[in-house]
Amino acid sequence: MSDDREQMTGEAPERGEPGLFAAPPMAEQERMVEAILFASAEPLSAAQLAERLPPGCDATEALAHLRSRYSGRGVNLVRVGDAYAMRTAPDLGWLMQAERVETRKLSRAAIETLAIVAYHQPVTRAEIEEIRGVAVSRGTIDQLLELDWIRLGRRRMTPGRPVTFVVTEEFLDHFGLESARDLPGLKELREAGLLDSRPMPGQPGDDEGEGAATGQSELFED
Amino acid sequence: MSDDREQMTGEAPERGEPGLFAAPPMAEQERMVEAILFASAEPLSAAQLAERLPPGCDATEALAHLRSRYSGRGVNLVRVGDAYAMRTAPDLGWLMQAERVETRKLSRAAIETLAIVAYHQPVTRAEIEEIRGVAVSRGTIDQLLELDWIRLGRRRMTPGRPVTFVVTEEFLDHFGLESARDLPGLKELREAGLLDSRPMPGQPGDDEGEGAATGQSELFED
Amino acid sequence: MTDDWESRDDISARRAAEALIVDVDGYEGPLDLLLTLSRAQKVDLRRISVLQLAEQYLGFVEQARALRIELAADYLVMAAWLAYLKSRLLLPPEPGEEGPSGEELAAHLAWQLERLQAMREAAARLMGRDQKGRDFFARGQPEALAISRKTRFEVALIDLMRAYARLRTRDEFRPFAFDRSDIYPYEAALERLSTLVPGASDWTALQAYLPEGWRGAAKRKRSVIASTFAASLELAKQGSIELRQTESFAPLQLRRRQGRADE
Repeated sequence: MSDDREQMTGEAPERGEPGLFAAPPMAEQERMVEAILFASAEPLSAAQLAERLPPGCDATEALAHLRSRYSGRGVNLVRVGDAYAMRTAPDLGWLMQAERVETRKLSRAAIETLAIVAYHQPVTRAEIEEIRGVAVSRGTIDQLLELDWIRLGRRRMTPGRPVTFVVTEEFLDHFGLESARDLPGLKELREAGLLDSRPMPGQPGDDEGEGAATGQSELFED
Repeated sequence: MSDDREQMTGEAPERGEPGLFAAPPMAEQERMVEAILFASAEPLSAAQLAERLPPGCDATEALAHLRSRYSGRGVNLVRVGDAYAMRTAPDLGWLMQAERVETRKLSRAAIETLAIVAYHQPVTRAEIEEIRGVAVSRGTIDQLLELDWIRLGRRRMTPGRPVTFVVTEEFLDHFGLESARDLPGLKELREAGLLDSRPMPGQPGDDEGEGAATGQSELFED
Repeated sequence: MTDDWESRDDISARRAAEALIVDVDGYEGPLDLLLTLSRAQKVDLRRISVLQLAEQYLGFVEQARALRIELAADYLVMAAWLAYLKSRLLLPPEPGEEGPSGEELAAHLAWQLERLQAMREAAARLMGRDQKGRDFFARGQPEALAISRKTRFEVALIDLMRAYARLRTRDEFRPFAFDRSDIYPYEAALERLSTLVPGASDWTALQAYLPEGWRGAAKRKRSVIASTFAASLELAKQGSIELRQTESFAPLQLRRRQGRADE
């Protein structure tokens, strides 16, 4: 309230359009963006912020101010896709670890499916199956949808008009990516030594490729 | 990481206990407390914070620094009972339409019961009924318990050992109170004798009354 | 008050009076009704005339009776008590009488009303405060905290990239890579069996030739049986061992080829 008054006297009000007030001073806009981002349950784009600010505000500039204000702090303003969110500074992640309760591993099928969606989006179920070489169970897709890591994209304009899957902003957020394009390509993976196809020591399940394992047990059943 | 190194050279490490590092510099402690408080939706006490900080940290001092850093910002560090939390500045509430949670409208009986518990705590059901002049319906207490605004206090040491009700930290948090002592008008009500427990003249059964008076003074002792 | 109502022909007043009675359900008990009635006196509750209030209340109860409205028992209990209070206030106390005076009782009632009023105002002030979720807000996206409500799926970017790398390179590497730790290769079985055969002069079950460490886990056992069996076939083909089986599904037995040692 007091700031509203300040704005009225502190800055020259735009008298051009009657009934419109001048935008609040930038320091106040910054406060507003700070509060909105803090309270929001999801990252917000500059456009979404602008919608919620009084007319005449410059969300982008306020974001820039806020970003530098929080730079080096315990919490940072980060960009997530086209949106912005407050996040714990990466170097303090360990402070949050004590709270990590009941973590579960994602199934290999789910990880692979997720990876394929991320690298090939928009991608149809048939394409995922082609790349994986095995059928993708409904449960796997459902789990990823439930985790809000993938979502339905536009239907493919081919016979049958199959649905496609794309990754979500939540996915980018979780994996610390600004966009899916930031995922390293095959060449970079190779350079990083990730293309070595030998199983990682102590990596269970690597020799339990679904197809192979099934075949084996069938063949040598006691 | 860089701060760790800085700490090693910048401050005299405590060599007394082998294997222990010196506490991080205060600026770093402040960052840590900032990160933890931002990450939590619930208020955290200084003790809870200290548990999560490296040994040797002074959570209370870090909190004081942080509080002044955030004073006047869009987000503030507030005190809730024995705990601390980050909350948006109340003057910006109008920006948060999207986040507004529609709470069930409380009945007049529930609101009055809540006020009675807050101002008279610890208070028995019989005392609530005496003040309101009507029976307290089961649903009223249940609703307040469900909202986590009241909880059971210690049993009154009078015949029948009736249970008592007190307000919770969530209550303080919800109504932006630092402590139950900050309830509006509390001092005036007490001075006017309106928080006393006076038995009806000539009525013998005032054993509860004595208990009530004791409980009160315990809670609101300055 | 009662007289007022009856003397006046004013319809609206009459209606208001009836509304008051019919709305009896709207009151939260006798104390609530007394508090409402006391407002008519338009004075500080501390200076309220309890006698006047008692008369108002008794008038109200009488009216309810006249209109044949059933009042809850607690309204009648209060009426009886107020009638008693009224008599105590009006009559001088008898000498040597026990119990509290009318004034004491009246003061207590006034105090009860004042306390109820105070609590109502406190409640209103409380609800008028800034409230969480309405006027101020907690972090909308709290990060993983001690709340054990959710199962977090632990997947790092590296897992994703590894999975993708595995998928994309499976085809080009699979035919050549021997990446299974639970497979006992045929070549190894052949080499092992060849070295053991010279000592096998008696019929011995094939299982006896399985290497240590491969006899337990079913998966490994299957693999080693298969490769050892294949190796035995090869050695039989070469003529260095003999194989026999007493009946279908009976254990396979082998021994060094007898003739050869004699030659």
